Amino acid sequence: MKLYEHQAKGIFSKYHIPVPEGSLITKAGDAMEIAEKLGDVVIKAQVTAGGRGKAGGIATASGPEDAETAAQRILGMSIKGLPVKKVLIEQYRKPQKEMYLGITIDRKARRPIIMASTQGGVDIEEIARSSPEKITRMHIHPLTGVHDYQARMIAYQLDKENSLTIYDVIKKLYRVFDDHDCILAEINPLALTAQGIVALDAKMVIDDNALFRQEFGEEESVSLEYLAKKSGMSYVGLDGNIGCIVNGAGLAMATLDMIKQYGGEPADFMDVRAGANEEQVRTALRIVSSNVNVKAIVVNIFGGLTKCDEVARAIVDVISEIKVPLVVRLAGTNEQEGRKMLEKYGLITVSSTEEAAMEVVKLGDSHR
Amino acid sequence: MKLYEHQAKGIFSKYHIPVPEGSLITKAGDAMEIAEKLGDVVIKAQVTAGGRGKAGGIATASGPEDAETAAQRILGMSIKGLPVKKVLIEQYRKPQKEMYLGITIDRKARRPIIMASTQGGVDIEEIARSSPEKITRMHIHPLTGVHDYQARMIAYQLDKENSLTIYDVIKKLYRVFDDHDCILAEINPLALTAQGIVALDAKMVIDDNALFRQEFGEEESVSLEYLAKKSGMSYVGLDGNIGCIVNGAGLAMATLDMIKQYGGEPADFMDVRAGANEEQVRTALRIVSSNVNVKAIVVNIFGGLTKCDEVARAIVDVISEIKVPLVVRLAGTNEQEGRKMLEKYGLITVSSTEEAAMEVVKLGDSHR
Amino acid sequence: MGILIDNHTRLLVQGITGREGSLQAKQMKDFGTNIVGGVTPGKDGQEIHGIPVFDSVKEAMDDTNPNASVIFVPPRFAADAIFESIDGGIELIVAITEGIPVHDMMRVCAYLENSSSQLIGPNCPGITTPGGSKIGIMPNPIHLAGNVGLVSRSGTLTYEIIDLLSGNGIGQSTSVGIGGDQVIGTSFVDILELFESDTKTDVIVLVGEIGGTAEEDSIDFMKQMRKPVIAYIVGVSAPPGKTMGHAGAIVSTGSGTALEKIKAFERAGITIGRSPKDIVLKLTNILKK
Amino acid sequence: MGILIDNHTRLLVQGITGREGSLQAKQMKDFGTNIVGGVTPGKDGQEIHGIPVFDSVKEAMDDTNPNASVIFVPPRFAADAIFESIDGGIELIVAITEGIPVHDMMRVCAYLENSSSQLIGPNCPGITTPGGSKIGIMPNPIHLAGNVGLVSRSGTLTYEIIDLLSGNGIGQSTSVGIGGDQVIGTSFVDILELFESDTKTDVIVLVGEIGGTAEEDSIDFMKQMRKPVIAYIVGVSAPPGKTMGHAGAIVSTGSGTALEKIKAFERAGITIGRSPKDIVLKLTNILKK
Repeated sequence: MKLYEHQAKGIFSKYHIPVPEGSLITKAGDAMEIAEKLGDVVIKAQVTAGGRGKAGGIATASGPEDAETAAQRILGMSIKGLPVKKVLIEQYRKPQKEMYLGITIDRKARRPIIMASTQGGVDIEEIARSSPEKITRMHIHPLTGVHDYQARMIAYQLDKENSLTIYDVIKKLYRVFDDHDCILAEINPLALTAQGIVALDAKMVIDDNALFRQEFGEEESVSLEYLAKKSGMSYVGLDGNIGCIVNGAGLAMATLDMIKQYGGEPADFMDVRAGANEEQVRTALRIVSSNVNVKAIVVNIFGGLTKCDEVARAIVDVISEIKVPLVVRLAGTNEQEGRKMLEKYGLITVSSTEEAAMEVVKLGDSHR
Repeated sequence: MKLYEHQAKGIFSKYHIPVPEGSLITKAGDAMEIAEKLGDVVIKAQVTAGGRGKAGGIATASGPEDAETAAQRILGMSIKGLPVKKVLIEQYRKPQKEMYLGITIDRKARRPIIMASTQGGVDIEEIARSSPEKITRMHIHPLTGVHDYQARMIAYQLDKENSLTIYDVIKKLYRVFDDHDCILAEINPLALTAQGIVALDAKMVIDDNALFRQEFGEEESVSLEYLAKKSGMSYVGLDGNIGCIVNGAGLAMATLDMIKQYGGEPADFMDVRAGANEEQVRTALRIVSSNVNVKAIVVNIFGGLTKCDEVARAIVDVISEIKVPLVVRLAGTNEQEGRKMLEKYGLITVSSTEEAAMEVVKLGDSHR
Repeated sequence: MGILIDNHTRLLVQGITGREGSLQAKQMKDFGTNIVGGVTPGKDGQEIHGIPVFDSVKEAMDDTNPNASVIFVPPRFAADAIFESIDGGIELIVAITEGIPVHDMMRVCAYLENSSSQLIGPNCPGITTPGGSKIGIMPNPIHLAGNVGLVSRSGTLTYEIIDLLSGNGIGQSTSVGIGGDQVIGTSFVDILELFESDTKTDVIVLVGEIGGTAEEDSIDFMKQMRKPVIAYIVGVSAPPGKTMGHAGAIVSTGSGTALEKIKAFERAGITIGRSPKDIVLKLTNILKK
Repeated sequence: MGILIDNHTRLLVQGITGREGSLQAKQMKDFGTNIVGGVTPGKDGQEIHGIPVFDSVKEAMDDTNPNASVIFVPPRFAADAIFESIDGGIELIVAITEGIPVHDMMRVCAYLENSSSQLIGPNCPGITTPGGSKIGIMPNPIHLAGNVGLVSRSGTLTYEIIDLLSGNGIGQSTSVGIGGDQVIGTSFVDILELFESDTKTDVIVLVGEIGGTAEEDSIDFMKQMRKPVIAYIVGVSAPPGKTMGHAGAIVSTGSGTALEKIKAFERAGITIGRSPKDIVLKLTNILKK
C-alpha cells in the first residue's frame, strides 16, 4: 500500500525527521490563509501515482492569491485517472543541494538495503541504470537494524559538513521503515537548504501482508484494487476486455500469457489466492464484472486448498448478476462435483488453461 | 545498581504489568488516609538490602490505625545498617498461588535467561539448589528478544488456566529487562489472587555500565559505594581495619587474599580501575580514609594505563588529610619517578604486592 | 528417492487443528507421509486423524522425534512458529502460509543463517516425491513417479504443470515449490544443486515468474550443470510497474520482466518452454534421447 | 611464535586519536607490532605516530588490509566499533575498553556467532607474544620470551604475574587477558586449545577470579590436555554476595566462590598456585623436569 506524501510526512514529523511546514487542504479557498502565514509556498497534488510533477500536479506560488489560483487548478485535475481531492501546501525551501536517501528490501540478500546518492531530486532509477557508482548501497542486518557506523559512513558520503543531521535522519528513517513494515521508505530529495537539512518529498510503501498490525487511516481511494485487498485477494486493472479470475499468481500470469498468445487482451487480473473460499469467489466475480471494459470472463481454478465445488456454488449464486459470457475451467480437488453443478446451469466448462484461454478470447471477440 | 521495590513497581506499571495499588510515604502520619482508601494493607520498608522480611521490615495491617502504628515502627528501623526512610503501603492481595518469574544473564551462554517456577514466594536460590527440576530455564536470543512460543511455554508451565495473562507479563517483563539494561528483573512472588495475576514484589538490578543511558532519579543512598561509582571506581565495604586501594579487580582481590594470609583483615576494597587518573586516586584516598574502621591503608598500583608518577602526585596532594599510616606499592609505568616523589615525603614504598600486604598488616596491628 | 524428503522423513504439522492444517494432514497421510505429530498451543492431548497433538514443538520433539515440519499457522503467528521449529532443531521446515509480513521473513532468514535448519517457502505448495512422501498441499492425484525434477516459484501453476506432465506419462522424481514471496528460505540454486546430485533425477523443469532476479541468479549454476534444464517463465504479458498477485511479482523498472529473464536464459543456452504444452514437447524430446 | 598473533599480524587501532588509543599505539609500535592504520570518524587523513588515520574500518581495509583490530573506543560507542570490525571481516578483534554495557556485549556475541571474527575481551589487557607482537596495553618492559603460556581474566594482576615470572627468568610464549566482564568473546577453553597445539608453549598458567563458572567450565578440557596447567584463583577472602570490582566478579550463592573453584580444580588433579610466588615455585619445578 502506497501512502500519500502528507501521510508519510506526518510519520516523518513524529520521528523528528525535518519536513517543511505545511497544511493539507481540500478547498482552494483555504490556501490563502495558509500562504499568508508561510510566505512562498509549494502546492502539491496528493495522489499516490508517480509522475505527478510532469502531469502539472506541483506548483510554486508567491503570495496568497497566487496560491489560491494554483490550488484551484490542481484540485480540479485528474492524474492517471485519479481525481485530485487534496493538496499539500508547504513553505517553499530553496534547495542548495539535493540528495537521495531510500531504504528498501534486497530480495536476494534477504535484508533491508539503504541506498543514498548525492544526485537526488531526479529519477533515481535512471541514475541507477546510467551511473550506478553514484549510488551507495549498504545492507542492514534485520536483527540489529542500522549500525551507527553505517549511518555515519552514508552521512559522510552525502555531505560531511552536515553529517550529524544526516546521520540522525538515516537512523530515524530506518526506524520509520522498521516500525511501519515498509517495503520502501524514501526521501527524494533530501535537501540542504538555508534552514538546514529537510525532507522535501516523502514516499512510503507498506507491505500489504502487514496491514493487520499497521494503521494508516486513509486508503488510496475506494478502488477495485482496494475492494479486492479487503477480501484477501489481489486485483490489477489492465487495458483489454477479458476479465480473469484465477487462483494463484503464477497460474494467473500463465493464463494472461495464453490469452495474449491467442490474440486476446486481458482487462484485469484477479488473483483469488491459492486457498480461495466461496465468499471470495463471489466477491471476485462481482468486482471483475463491475469493470465496464470486461466483455467476457474466464475463471481458472486449479483446486488444491480451494475446492472446485465451492467455486461452482459461488458462480451459480451470482450468475444472474453477471451480464457477460463466462468460461470456467475447474481442475483438482472436487473437480467432478463442480463441473456437474455448472453444467446444470448451461455454463461452459473446459479442462485446461489453454482451452479456457482460447474459448474466452473467442467470446471476447464476438462481444466487442 | 539495585532499584527500590517502589521504583521497579513504577516501571512495571508503565509497562502494564499488574501490581497492587499503593503509595509511597515518608511520614507514618500519611498511612491512615491511604489505608482508609485501600482497606487491608501491606507496609513494606523500602531498602535495597535483601532479607527485609526476616528483619521485620514488612507488616500487614487491617484498619487505618493499625497501618499507622506499623508504618511508624518500620520507619524507625534500620535494616543491615541502612535507616528506613520510606515505606510502600499497598492493598493486601491474598495469594492463592505464588510463582517465581525472573530474567537474568547467563554468562556462559552469553544470553538472557528466563527462569520460572511454580514454587515462588520463597528463596529461589534455595529451590535452585535443592530441587533444580522445579525451575524452568529458557535462553533468549538477544537479537530477537523472547519469542512468543517461549513466553507461551513458560506461561503454560506456570498456570495453564491463567496463561494468557502470564504470557503477557513475561513479554512485558522482557521488555522491561531489555529497555532498562537489567542484570536482573524479577517478580517473586508472581501471585494468583482473587483479582487475577499480580506482581506482589519487584526487583530490578541495573548494569552500572549502562547508567549513562538510563535514568532512575533516586540512588540507593549517599554511600561510599555511590561516591566511588560516581567517580568511575568501585568500592566494597568489608569488616576489617585495613583500607585497600588497588587498580584492577583481580590485583585487588589478590591483595586482599595476601592480607588475609598474613593475618590481617581488609576494611574495604577500592578498585580505582586499570586506567585510574590523579583525580580518581585523590578521591579514592579520601573515601577510604573516611571509613572510621580503617587503621592503615595500602595503595597497590601496577601501572599500565595508570602512571605511577600521577598516583604519587595524588598521594602527596592529600597526604595531610589522612590520619592513618600508608603503605604504597608502585610498579610499571613511571615507577621510578613515582617512588622518588614519595620518598621525599618519607612515605614507605615497597616493590611487590606480598611485601605491601605484609607491611600494612603490621601497621594495622600496631594501630589497633 | 528424490530430494529433501524420503522414507525417513518424520513430519510434524504445526497448526494441525486449523481447517487447512487438519485437511492437509489427512491428505498427506493418505499420500503416505509419516506424520508423527501435530502442534497447536492449548490442544495438547487431542488427536487429529490419529495423530497426537502437542502444545509446543519441544514437547512434540521429546515424544515423537520429528525431523521435518510443515507450517499451516496463520500469517501473523507463522514467523514465531518457524522460530520455534528452528530452535527445536528441526532440519527441514516447509512454510505453506501465505501472507507473512516480509519484515518477519527477513528476521527469520537472518536467524536461519546460524542454525541447522533449512526453510522451504513461505507461500509455497511444498514438496512431493511421488511414490514416497509429500509435505505440503499439492493435490494428491496429479503426481506420477519418474525422473523429472520440478522446481517452481508458483503454487497452482505448479499443479497445472505437474498434472500436464503426468497426463502425458512424464513422471517426476520430486516437485518443489520454493514460494512466491519476496524473501524466501531456499533459492532455485539450492534446489538445482540437490537435483544435480540426485540419482533419480535426469531432467529438471524450472518454473519462474516476473519480479526479482531469482531466475537470473541461478543461471551461472545452471551453465555448469550436467543435467538439462527446461525453464518456463510466466508473466510475459504483465505490464511493468504492476504488482501481479503476490508480493514476489513486482516488476522493478529495468529488471525482473519475463522477457528479460527469458533472454538471459537463452543467452546462457538454457532451453525455454513457451507454454506448459511446449514444456511437455521439449521434455519428451530430451527424454527420448 | 605463540598464539593468536605473529609477524603477519597487521593491526588496526580503533579510537587511535583518543588519549589512550594514541598512547598505546605508540607503546605497541615500540614493542614491534605492525600497526597499519587507525580509525577515528572525522579524522581521516591525519597521522598519529606516522600511522594513517581513516574515517571508517572499510576505508582502512581498502587501503591497508589489516587482519586484526584493537578497540580503544569509549564504552558507549565500543559495541558499534566491534560491529564495524566484524562487518569489515577483521579476523581478530581485541576490545580493551572497560565499562561496555553487558546488553551491548550480548548482542555483539550473538552477532559474532555467524561471522569469521574472533573477539578477545572486552575489558581486557590484550595479547602479548614477547619478541614478536603485542595487541593491547600490557606494559612493554615486563615480558620475557619463553615457553609459558598465560591466560587470565584479570588486568593488572596479569602484569604482576608476568613481571614476577620474568623477574625469575621464566619467559612466556604468549600472555592473553580474556577480560573480566560477565559476557566476553573468548573463553578460557578457547585459549587453552590454542596453547595445547602451540609448539612454543610447554606449560600454561591460568589466572581465574571469583564469579561465574568460567574456570569450572574449562576443567573438562584441561583434564584431557597433554600440557600441564597451573591455576591461580583470586578472591579467596571475598565475602559472598558482594560485587568485587568489575561486573564479572559477582558471587552467586552456591557457586562462583574462589574456594569452590579451587576445590573443583583440585578434584580434577589440576595444580593450584596459592599466590604469585607459589606459581613461580611450582612452575620452576615443572620446567626443571
